Amino acid sequence: MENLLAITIGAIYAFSFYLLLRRSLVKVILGVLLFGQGVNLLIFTAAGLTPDRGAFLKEDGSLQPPYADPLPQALILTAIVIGFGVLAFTLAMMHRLHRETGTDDLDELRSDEFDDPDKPAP
Amino acid sequence: MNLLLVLPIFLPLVSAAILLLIPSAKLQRWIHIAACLAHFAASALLLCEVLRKGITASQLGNWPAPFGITFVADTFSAMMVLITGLMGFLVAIYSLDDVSSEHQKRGFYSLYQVLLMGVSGAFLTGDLFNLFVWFEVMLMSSFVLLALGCSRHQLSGGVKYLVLNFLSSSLFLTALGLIYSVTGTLNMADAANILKSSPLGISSMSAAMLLMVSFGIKAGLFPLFAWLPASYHTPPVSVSAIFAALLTKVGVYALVRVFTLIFTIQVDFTHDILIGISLITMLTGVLGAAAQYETRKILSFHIISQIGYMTLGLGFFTEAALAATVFYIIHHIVVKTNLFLIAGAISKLKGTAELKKIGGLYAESPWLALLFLIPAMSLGGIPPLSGFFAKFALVKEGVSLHAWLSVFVALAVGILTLYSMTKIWAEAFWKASPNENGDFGLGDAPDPTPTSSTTPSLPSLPASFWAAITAMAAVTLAISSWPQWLFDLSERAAAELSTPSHYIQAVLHSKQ
Amino acid sequence: MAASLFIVFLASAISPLLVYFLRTRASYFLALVPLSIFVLYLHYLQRLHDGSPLLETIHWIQSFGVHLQFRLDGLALLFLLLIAGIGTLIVLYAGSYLAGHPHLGRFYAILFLFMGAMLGLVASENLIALFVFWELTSLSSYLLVGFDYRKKEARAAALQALLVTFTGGQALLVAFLILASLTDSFSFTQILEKKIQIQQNPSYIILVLLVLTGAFTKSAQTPFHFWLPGAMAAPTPVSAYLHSATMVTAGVFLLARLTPLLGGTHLWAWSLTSFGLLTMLTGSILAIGQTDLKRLLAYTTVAALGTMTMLLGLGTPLAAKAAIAFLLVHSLYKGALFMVAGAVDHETHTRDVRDLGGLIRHMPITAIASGLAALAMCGVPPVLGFISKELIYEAKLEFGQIGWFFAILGVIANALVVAVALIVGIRPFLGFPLHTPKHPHEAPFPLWFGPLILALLGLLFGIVPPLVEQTIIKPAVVAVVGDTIKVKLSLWHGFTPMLVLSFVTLLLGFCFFRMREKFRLARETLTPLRYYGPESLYSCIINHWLPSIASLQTRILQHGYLRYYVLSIIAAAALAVAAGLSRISLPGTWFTWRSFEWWEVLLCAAIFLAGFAAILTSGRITSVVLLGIIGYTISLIFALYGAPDLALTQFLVETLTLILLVLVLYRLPKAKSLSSKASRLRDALLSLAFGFAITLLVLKSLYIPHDTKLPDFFVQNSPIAQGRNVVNVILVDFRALDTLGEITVLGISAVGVWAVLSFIRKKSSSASASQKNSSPASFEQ
Amino acid sequence: MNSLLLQVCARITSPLQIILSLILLLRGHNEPGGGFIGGLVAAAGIILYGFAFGFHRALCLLPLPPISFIAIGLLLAAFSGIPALLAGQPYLTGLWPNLSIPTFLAGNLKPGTPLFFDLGVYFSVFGTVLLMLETSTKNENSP
Repeated sequence: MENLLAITIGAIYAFSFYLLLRRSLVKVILGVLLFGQGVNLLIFTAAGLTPDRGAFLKEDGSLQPPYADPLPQALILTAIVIGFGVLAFTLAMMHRLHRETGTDDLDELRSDEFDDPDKPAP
Repeated sequence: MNLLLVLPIFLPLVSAAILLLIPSAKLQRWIHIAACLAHFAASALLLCEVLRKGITASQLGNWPAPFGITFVADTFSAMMVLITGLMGFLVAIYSLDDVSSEHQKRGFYSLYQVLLMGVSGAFLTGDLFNLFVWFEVMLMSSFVLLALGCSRHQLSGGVKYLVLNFLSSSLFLTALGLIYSVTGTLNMADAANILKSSPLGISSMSAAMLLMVSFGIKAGLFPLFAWLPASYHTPPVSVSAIFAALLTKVGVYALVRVFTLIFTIQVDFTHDILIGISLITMLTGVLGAAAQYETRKILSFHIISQIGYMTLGLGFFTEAALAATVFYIIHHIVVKTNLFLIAGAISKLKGTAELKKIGGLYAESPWLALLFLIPAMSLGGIPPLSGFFAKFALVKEGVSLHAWLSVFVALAVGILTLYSMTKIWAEAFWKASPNENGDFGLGDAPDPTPTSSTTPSLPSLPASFWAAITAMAAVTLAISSWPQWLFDLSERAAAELSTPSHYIQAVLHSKQ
Repeated sequence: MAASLFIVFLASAISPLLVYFLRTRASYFLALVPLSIFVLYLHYLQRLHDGSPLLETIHWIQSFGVHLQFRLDGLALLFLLLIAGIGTLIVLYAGSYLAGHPHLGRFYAILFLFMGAMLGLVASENLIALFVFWELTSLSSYLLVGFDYRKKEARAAALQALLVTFTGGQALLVAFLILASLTDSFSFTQILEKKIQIQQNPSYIILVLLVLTGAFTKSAQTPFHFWLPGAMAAPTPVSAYLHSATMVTAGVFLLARLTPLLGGTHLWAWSLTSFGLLTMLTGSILAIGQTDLKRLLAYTTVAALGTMTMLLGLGTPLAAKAAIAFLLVHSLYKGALFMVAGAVDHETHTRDVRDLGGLIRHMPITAIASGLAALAMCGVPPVLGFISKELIYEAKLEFGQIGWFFAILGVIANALVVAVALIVGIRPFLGFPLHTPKHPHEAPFPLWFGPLILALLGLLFGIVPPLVEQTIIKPAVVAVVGDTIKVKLSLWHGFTPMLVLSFVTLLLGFCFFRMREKFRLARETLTPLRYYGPESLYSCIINHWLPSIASLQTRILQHGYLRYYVLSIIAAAALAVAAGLSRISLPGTWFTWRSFEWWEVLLCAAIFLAGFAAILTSGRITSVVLLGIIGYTISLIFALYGAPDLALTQFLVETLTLILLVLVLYRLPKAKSLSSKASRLRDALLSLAFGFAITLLVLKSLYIPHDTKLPDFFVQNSPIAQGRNVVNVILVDFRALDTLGEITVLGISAVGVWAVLSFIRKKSSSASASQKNSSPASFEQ
Repeated sequence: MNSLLLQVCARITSPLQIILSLILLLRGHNEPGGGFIGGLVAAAGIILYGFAFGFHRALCLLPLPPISFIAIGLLLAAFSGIPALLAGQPYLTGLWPNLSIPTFLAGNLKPGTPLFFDLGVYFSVFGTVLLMLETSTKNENSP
């Protein structure tokens, strides 16, 4: 499974990068979302998989190995929550941007940074 | 000690929460200032403590390293926290009259506090994942601070800022996952211990490179800096000033920490790459500034260029070069923040900081002119101001390492930096205001009618502006006049950085 | 030394106040500062005669051995006396010249800053201290040249002077650092002890080149001579002080100072003599065609600086003596003539020599001063200028044939200078009075006092050379040459070749003077040649190359397209990973076979298909749903591999995310296909490349089993933390700080969402101003 | 949205969800659950009520505006580490007073400082979700 997941993770990275490279802000945001999930899955996989056995102690406080490494889980939990916060804010910002400018085409926004809107992209 | 180490994050967090609860704008302002002052005082005490007792660590939750999270202050991080506190306090004063009441209503002060919290946390933590969390705390509040105001430019700059910084964070997490998978630890000192003594070090080289890219984005290295000039000129001045002071420096700090502590097994590879990138960063930054005519844009590009100097010292990777880097960071933070504040004062006086539309400030506001000259000439590296010593220390090390190309680039960039500073000076201060009738020279001969009488329509600057700008100029002058004390600190910091065993010892074997 | 520096800098700080309260009268008080310093060093001169140089050290930067070390030897004292002495006269002069000027206070502030820097420079024993003062002179020169800041030319000239001298300064800094790295010290005396080591080191050549760059830019040697005439945009007192008597001689000072260390080699000798001669000729030839009083003088200054450099290059004791004597003479007469030019300008409001004549009737005292100074410049006996010129010829003729060649070149250049002296110093006062924009009167006392004193001193020293020969010139020459030599000056040496040369010079000079109109015409016809000169190179760099490179680079790097920023970052990351992977030389450690179940394939396939569909579809809601599928699948994977908390969280957050996404995307228009096929292909390839690299990295990391000490510790210690759900215990206890940060991020993001969506924008001026700031039209190029 | 079925549903399930969330919070130390999940579930309860009766009315049920929940949650979490400091131990050290409170659904409860920390998480997550949804839906209505 790890090998399969490794390939899957690579694919998620590739998909999300492809989305991040689009002109439409919506696609970029979807790329952000997907990227975050790819990273989570990477941490989960890279730390090693242990089927079915969560790190829950028995009532007497003992636990026999093998059990799933709880640390990456905690890290991913934190990362998921943080990613959600970032995504929510990004959406809000996009909403506001759309309200102010009426577009989600990032190329139309570049003039805010550089003159020469007519110049073709390099 | 336990207390002092957490105060720099605890105080801003609590004040941020309280500020969210309090509706009264006036009370908010006072709490804001008081909280920043307290943060500054706490960070000053922390530095004193570190200077007295050496590297100190606190095992949060009382779980020994590497299992829990360790907060650790060595001289470098304590210095960084102190400068954060100082800049936080001074920019907070400036912000009182700078941001609109709508900003204040929408949580500006809370966000500002959280920014300070995130930055301080990033400096103090000894845990890689915790570093990521502090990065996010800092970034989240900076996202909001940047977008607050919601003008088209802020938002479109903000989108770029956000997406690129998100990329940085995700690459960081990717690297983190790989590092955990290889070493089974997140504690930096522990990771250093594991990696230095095994082939694992080499096999985690990709992770190291990913970290370099991730921190490089945050620090604003070539070719990853695009988010910075795209966004820094858009928010209110106090926001871009505190950004300029802290954000990129957190990236530099992280680079320094990771590449002096953890990844030092293939210095000829990683650090040589750093040198190359630093040189290009210096050049591209300064050339970017040469193309700009808006004060804050010029200054933004200069941040990038100066970051190159800092990472160059890291790339040299000798004790003296690291000391130069530390000195450079501190000097740069003070000077660059001040320049941003002055740019704000110029906009306040003239309605814009667009160099082609303004002028005449030399006659109208001589004090501002003087206060501008101090940081500007310091940035340009004119002795005996602080920037000269920073560059001097670095170039001296470059000469003794026979890194001629680096020396050449560093000095050439210095010349171009000075050129940019004189551009601002000549355009904003010397040149006559475009609304006056062009060049009517005073002539070589004495002019019977003094023409410098201030026009009555000129708005005056609030006292808070003067206070912040003057205080920062005073700090610059203090560093310039007595550079030795800062060099002492920097050398101490560099000594600790270049012999990580003390740091590792302090983290892994401290009692608490 | 430090005390006098302190006083000067203090004067700089308080002069605006003094001027504010006392107006022009402040100049009398301020003049006391350099005067007292002058007297002080006259006293030191006596002490120097009795004993060794005075040393003084103020510790500054222990880390680098950079201290304010001062060492007053003969060379330093000569310069100190010139700076303080002429400075006194200039301060007086400026008070009258700029009377009523609104910025007189600032003028004095900068002037004293300069004076202090200059005093510190010549007295510094520590090379870095010297450099600090060196750069300070550049900075104050910048501010002074740009004193008429409203004039565009003044600003450009100021920038030019600054950039040229600052660039040279950087070279000098490197030279000093190389010296320090060879000798481990910045102290000149200590470095001097290791002279042989330095001269034998391979970096000696670089060292010399760097030092020469520094000195030549400061002293306006060809090809850096162009900034000096431009600097004439400064008020005349500044020109008289900085650009003739003091700052420009700092380069010569440096060469003199370093001659004992670096001199004595062919490289040193040849580069100094050849550049000196070249500069001498360039300066004098360019001078003769000018019509502006100050520019005429400026170019002869260039010529004089070239002469000094050349003499230092010759390197004999005699040449050093000639150089020092000439330096003294030049400072006296050039200062005087500049002040005269200013006085004339002040009284007539013109500086064009073609408009001036017969001024002796109106300005007799000025005329006397001017005439005497001009005689010194010509080298007519019995003025000191004559003696120095004889010395120069004598020094050259020591070298036989090549010496004669130098001497002939010198005669030509000197003759040109003589002609200029006549044009500037004599001609405007003789002949018929011409109409000038202002009817001239005798200048006020401070305007003629300075030049008169300087001119008279030149005369006095010429008649009674012993006044200076043992007291001032000899100690200075000793400092340059390094051992004691005999210094004897006299007016009459008998009939010698030198006398003949002097006579020829004067004669030729007079001829040139008569031909001055032809020179002016020639200059006008030759003006186009300027386009091939160094000045146009400078302006090309500053005005064309730099801006176009900068804007080209900005267009490439800071183009404003987010996706290309992302592209460059991904490319950098891919490169970084590849570079990292390339370091791993262990073969066969990439892949271990692991079994998998059919449902695992299904899960991965679901992610694949959904992802692939998501990037292909143009429907927003469709792609959101597809991403939702991926999220839920991942949640399932978490659940299957022992992470129920994670699965639950992922599930809830995914749901919440989908709700938010739909809420926001609901109203946006359907996505168009915006990118071209080629760019999509490129993006796809790059994404694939990076995805592949990530897969490799994961496989690689899976190959290495890691230490499980952390999870083991957590499991064992959870009972102490009173919990059985280890993940939760990690979150709230073992790593509670992470969670604290996490909820801060979350809370702040909510505040952000609220703030951004409900922020009410004012349509006030400030908002529109900020819009205007960043409007497209406001960008440069 | 205003279907009667939904309203009845909401009236019944919203309080249940709040209770469920508390159970998740309290048992989180031993079983899957915890402050974050609890907070989300509690917020979901309010959201459900909001879909049925309008967000404004739903928020009126709460004693405080959402932003205050965030602030209080942060304060709770931040201050839960302080007792340890007072006891001379590092920040955020878990302190477990020797008593145990029996609860009906979540087993015996030990009120240590990590519990207060988790409660802080719970509150801030709760406030966060509500604030986000409140703001986004408000904008739905007012163009």
